[in-house]
Amino acid sequence: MRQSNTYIIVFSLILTVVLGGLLSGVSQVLGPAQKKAVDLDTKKQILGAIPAEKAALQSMTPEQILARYSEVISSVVADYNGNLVTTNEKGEPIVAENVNIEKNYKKPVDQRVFPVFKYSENGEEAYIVPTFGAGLWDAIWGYVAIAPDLETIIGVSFDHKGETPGLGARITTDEVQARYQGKEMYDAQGEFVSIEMVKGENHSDSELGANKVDGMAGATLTANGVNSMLKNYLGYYQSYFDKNVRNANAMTLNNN
Amino acid sequence: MSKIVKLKKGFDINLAGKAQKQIANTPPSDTFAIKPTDFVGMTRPKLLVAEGDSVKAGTPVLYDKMQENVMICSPVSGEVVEVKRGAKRKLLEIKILADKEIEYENFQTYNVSDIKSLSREEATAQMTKGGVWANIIQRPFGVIAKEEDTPKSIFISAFDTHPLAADLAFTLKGEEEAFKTGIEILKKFTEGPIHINHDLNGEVSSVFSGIEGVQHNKFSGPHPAGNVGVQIHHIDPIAKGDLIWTVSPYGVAQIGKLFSKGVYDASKVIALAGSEVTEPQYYKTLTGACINKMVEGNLKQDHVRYISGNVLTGEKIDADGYLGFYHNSVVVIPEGDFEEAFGWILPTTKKLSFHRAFGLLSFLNSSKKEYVVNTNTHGEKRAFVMTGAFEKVVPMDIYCDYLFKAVLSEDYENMEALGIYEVIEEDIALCEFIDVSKHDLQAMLREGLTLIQTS
Amino acid sequence: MKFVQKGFDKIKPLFEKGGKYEKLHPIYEGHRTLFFAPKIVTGSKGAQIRDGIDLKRMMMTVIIAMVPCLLFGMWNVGHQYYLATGVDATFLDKFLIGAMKVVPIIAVSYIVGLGTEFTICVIRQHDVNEGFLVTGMLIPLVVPPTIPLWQVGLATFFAVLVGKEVFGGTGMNILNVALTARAFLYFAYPSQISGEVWTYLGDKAPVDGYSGATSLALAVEASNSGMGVVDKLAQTNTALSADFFSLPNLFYGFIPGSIGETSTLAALLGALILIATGVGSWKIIVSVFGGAFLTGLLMNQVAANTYMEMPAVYHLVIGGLAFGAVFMATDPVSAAQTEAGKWIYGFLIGVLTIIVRVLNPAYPEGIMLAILLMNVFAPLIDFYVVQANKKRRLARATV
Amino acid sequence: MSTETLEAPVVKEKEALLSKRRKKFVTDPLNDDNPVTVQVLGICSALAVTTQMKPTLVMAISVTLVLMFSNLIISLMRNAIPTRVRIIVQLAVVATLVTLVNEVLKAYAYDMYKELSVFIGLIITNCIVMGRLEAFALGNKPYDSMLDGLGSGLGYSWIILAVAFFREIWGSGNVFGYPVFEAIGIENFPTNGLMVSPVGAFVVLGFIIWVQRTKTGYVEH
Amino acid sequence: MDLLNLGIKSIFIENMIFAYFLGMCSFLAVSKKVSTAFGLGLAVVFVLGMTVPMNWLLNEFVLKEGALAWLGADFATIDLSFLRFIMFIAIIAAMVQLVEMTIEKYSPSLYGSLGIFLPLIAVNCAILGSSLFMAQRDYTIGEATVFGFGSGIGFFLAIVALAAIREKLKYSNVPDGLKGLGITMFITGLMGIAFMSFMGISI
Repeated sequence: MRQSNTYIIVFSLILTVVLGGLLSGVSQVLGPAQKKAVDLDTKKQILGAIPAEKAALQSMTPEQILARYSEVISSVVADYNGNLVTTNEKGEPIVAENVNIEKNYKKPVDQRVFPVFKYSENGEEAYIVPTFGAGLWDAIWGYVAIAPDLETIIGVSFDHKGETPGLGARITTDEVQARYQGKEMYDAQGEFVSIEMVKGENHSDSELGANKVDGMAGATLTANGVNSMLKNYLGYYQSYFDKNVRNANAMTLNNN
Repeated sequence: MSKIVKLKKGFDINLAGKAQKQIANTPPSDTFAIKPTDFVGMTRPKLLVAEGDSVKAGTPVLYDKMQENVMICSPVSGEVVEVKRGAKRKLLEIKILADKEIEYENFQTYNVSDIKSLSREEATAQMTKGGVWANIIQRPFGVIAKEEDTPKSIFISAFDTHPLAADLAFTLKGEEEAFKTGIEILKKFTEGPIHINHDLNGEVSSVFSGIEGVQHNKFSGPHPAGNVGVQIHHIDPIAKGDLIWTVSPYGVAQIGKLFSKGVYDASKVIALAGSEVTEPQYYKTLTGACINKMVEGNLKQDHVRYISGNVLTGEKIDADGYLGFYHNSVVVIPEGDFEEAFGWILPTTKKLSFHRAFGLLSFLNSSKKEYVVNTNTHGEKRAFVMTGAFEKVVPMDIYCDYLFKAVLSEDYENMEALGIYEVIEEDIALCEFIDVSKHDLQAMLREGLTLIQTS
Repeated sequence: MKFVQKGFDKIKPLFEKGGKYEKLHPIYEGHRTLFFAPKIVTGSKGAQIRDGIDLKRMMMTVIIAMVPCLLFGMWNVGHQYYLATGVDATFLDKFLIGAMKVVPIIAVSYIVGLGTEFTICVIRQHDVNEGFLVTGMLIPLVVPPTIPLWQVGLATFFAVLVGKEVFGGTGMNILNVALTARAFLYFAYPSQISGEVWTYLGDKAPVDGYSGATSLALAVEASNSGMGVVDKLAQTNTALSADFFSLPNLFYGFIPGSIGETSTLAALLGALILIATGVGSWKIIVSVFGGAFLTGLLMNQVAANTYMEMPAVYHLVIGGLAFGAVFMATDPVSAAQTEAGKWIYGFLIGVLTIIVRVLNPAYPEGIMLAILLMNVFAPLIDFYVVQANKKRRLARATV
Repeated sequence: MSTETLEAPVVKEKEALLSKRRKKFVTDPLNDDNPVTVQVLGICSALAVTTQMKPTLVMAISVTLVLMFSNLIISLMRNAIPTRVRIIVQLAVVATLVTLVNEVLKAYAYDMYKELSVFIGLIITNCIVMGRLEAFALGNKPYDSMLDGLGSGLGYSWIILAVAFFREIWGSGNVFGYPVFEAIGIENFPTNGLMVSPVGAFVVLGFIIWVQRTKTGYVEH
Repeated sequence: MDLLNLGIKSIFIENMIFAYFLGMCSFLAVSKKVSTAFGLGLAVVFVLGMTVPMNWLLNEFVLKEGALAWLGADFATIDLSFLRFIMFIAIIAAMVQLVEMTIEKYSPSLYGSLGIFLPLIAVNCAILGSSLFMAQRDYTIGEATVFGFGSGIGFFLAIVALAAIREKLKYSNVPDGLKGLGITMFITGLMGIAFMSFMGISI
């Protein structure tokens, strides 16, 4: 009886229905919580680019973080030419927080979209932009907070998939990220040069100047990856800054 | 038909104390012994005599319960004076005090034409009863052949390349007829050829040259070119299921004499050699003879080792020990049981070595230089390190390292696949000699052979 | 010598069965056999005489072959030190400062290694093996002079324990033990051994324009910036000496690098000793060089980056290729053990070395990883070589 | 997979909830019959996540839960499952449970969800789970099966937690992310990169097996 | 070029065994002899090469968020990715069954050598793992195929090399507590070190 084909088919059907139902039920129930979790994760990363905020994040509950985010961040999305976009090619609205930088990275540069997160808190302002690139082994990414002068770096937060622990992986440490604070991405002549991490460690400040940061011993190749990531992405955002910030008249940040 | 095989691999060990080609004039030994341990694979010897029995030359003394027809016979006539047993009552020696004149058991005699018409069964019966069957060794395994088997060919090596080996042509002088008769008898046992293998660079002795109806092959190269196992490998290799018989030239002659003279004639010419012998030369004696008469007063010093057989495959015996059944030489070399200060590093040209590692300068000596080598192992036993050196001293297409490892891990399938059927102890004796990690490889191989044989 | 012998005899009962230090017998035996070849004689059946060789002597041969590299390395550490600090110095000065730096590394390697080995021998009650004699010397030669001593110790401990003893000791290991130590350092503490500054400077600052980078690190750097490797080498350290990284200098080894592996010449001297004594397989040495050179030529044809365009002959003299080929690849335990296998094994080491060098910007030193990788595959190569032998035997049977 | 068939003895009177026999279900796998070190099961998913203790703990809890409940469910259905599609049914049940775990993590512990990535999914093919279902749940009562699952889960958990402990402390100088070396005053503890790489996992597990088997005297032939 | 890169990466750098510990159970259990390891390895290459693209299709057209858009605009918002595990494992089990039946029918000799391993493979973590990685990394169909075969070949190389090493070690004095699993762990670790040479190679 237990081995008959009919029994097996009926049994399988019942099992499929029960398990499938169970799973879709659960997925329905948990759906909102999951969306919130993804949202929170992105927002934490964005806020983390501001050193002061990063310190505060540690002791905040998810709700506080989300509240804080909507309080201090407003976001827009620009295209490669610096024009603001609100819908994708299918006509659906684009939300800056939902832009997947990694997927965008796979497209040709001029078809990517570039989210900008504007931070303002008690008169302090910053533009936070996402960056993405290839490290030594695998992807690296991060957020860079730029002061309203559009030159000075307020802070960065980097992350990586598979850099060498103790070497390239040091880009996630506060100590290395702090090196970027206050550096400038324009040289004395006013040319865009991005910020370069040099080879070798323990250079003096005078040696480094405003456009360079101290390197990580033994991790020159990861540093090279970071350098080209910054150069690329900070470069991409120049047209946005030109069109929308430097020409202040075009400022139309839609409050989120 | 005949083949010429030139071998490169191998190593000639040139020892001091080669036997002069003269036969000593020494009174014959008083006592003789049959040692069941001489016969490889004889696990359950059954004794046919007791202490006090008198025997004739050719009287059966024992047989193996696994092979009941094959008799091991007394080499002399006399009285059984002692049956020596070891641990677990293992039969070690049956000592016989010899009469002045040897009395022989009588067996049927045949003339040349009789032998032609002799059937295989009759021949077998006479040989097994007459104590000469044990001369026929079967490959694989190197054990006494079974009467009912038919080998695909029979091999006889007419030269011996072992260090200090007796010159076969010299020891067999005058046995031409007996040898010829022996070959005629052997022809009855195989459909295939009988191979007689000569030294390419030596003169072919009259003992072997006149033999017809057999295949004469020539071999050149360092030891073990004279080993019959090596010769088989190059002429008629053994695969699983194959059987080949090998007989020593002496054995062939002994078989011949059993038929032509009707007696079990155990007399043989042996070499007494080695660096510690004052006058190394040949002796006319009998199988199983006590060596005391030969070595007495003939040594340079007395802290020595007496070896029945040769230095590579032989057996340690006492000063009053007995010559082994298959052996035709006794070698005396110094014992090496002393510590040598920094012996593992000091440069020397005196230590014979196949290797040329630091300080082992023997390769600088002329190849004619004769060495005095003692029994020291020159190092302790170590884990098996594969150096690839074995491949250089075994002129066969066999990966000895792997074979030994297969034996160690009792891996039957691999032992078979790696060619364990093609070798016995003597073929890999050089490996044991040159082994850096000082393992007893011959014993190891025998364990493997026994495993396969009994599985 | 008699009195040493007596001394040993006197304390012998302590270490024998029932003695106070019975458990420490391997240590006693290990020392006694260092002074005296033991008085063991052959057994009663089988070969009654044995070859004059033993494992100690074989290991010693390898150590002696390493002496040119060691001495040159000591001198070169000093040489680089004085070059970098811009001070003139005599031969002896250079040698002394090198010795001061190198001898402690050797000492740590031997003390830790032998300590580990002895401890395990006591625990497992087996004889002390001489395998570490060679390993203990190899480890110092493949690390940079700037290595912290505790790292040498830890790496040695790891290599002896995990690389060798867990397999049952000398002769059983699968990876070359010294390279295991080096790889351990490489992956565990990469910042000290990544090849950027490998010159011992003491507390002095280098002179202007001095780069302590190794030739390999420079090659990678040149390749990354699209500059010709030879040009890059020619421009580096010209302030100190016009032909600092010239081909002859690379060959002689007057360059920064691991202590023992800068000089191709010294390694070749070692190769001569190893080949003459038959302790090292000439097949492996030749095929490593051959594989590397041919791959270098092939890369010249591909020429996708400037490293690939570097003349193939440079590959043979930069980095540790020669040292690795001569002393590491030939380790009989971890190499291929069949003669046919040795050709394949060596050749692939050469090929992989160059591939890792020119294609893998992360690891400038290809030879170490190439040898380790081929160590892993050596048993497989042997397996198929032996398999072919078995097939030949089988084919014969069916004829 | 071992083929033990622990047919429940015919016990009529009610057995204590944690009788001696039942206790053994839980304690045996901890040491003498550890699924990882003795039975050589479940190593796949055991090692990948063990660079740090936090994700390892999550993994351990997940595996234990999946083990318990899959054992329970299969045991409940053991008389209804057609033998021919037994494996598929088991896989389906396990996959469902694992999906549940995955969804819950995604909703409430997103960091962990990201960190564990595909390895939660791979619990499905963890041989311990299938092994226990085949060897135990198919032939035993639900409550016993659940205890058996708990025991195997705990046995698995302590091993991977031990591996993670050593890898995290030597590889990052932390325990559960807490910098212990800094806390006791050792600044700049030189972290060992090999411990963070997969090699570290193999070596550490090798040592744990060595110690554990030496203690229990278990020898594999 | 990208595909070649991915192939090399999946064989050597992101080796299923040495980088992700996947397929360890069969890796440890079926590596005592080279001949059997060879058989299992081949079977894994085969099954991985089939199932990863299959699962790709399933993921692309059924499971992914918005994957059902081809059914009509109404379906475009459906996200069935919570069914990923169960569907993937079902496909794998079915494929293994199918492969087994096909081989049995058309090549009995191949079946003789691979047959016994196929049932083992359904629960081999490397198979499911590859499919999950494929989904997570958003590979294209070409990448998925290369990745599937590459991972299989990586597993194959690893298990055959391990088997050869274990055959070599058959005679060795391994401490009791380490025999079998323990020593294999160490070997695998050391092999992992050797495989690290490829980390970072890009063509």
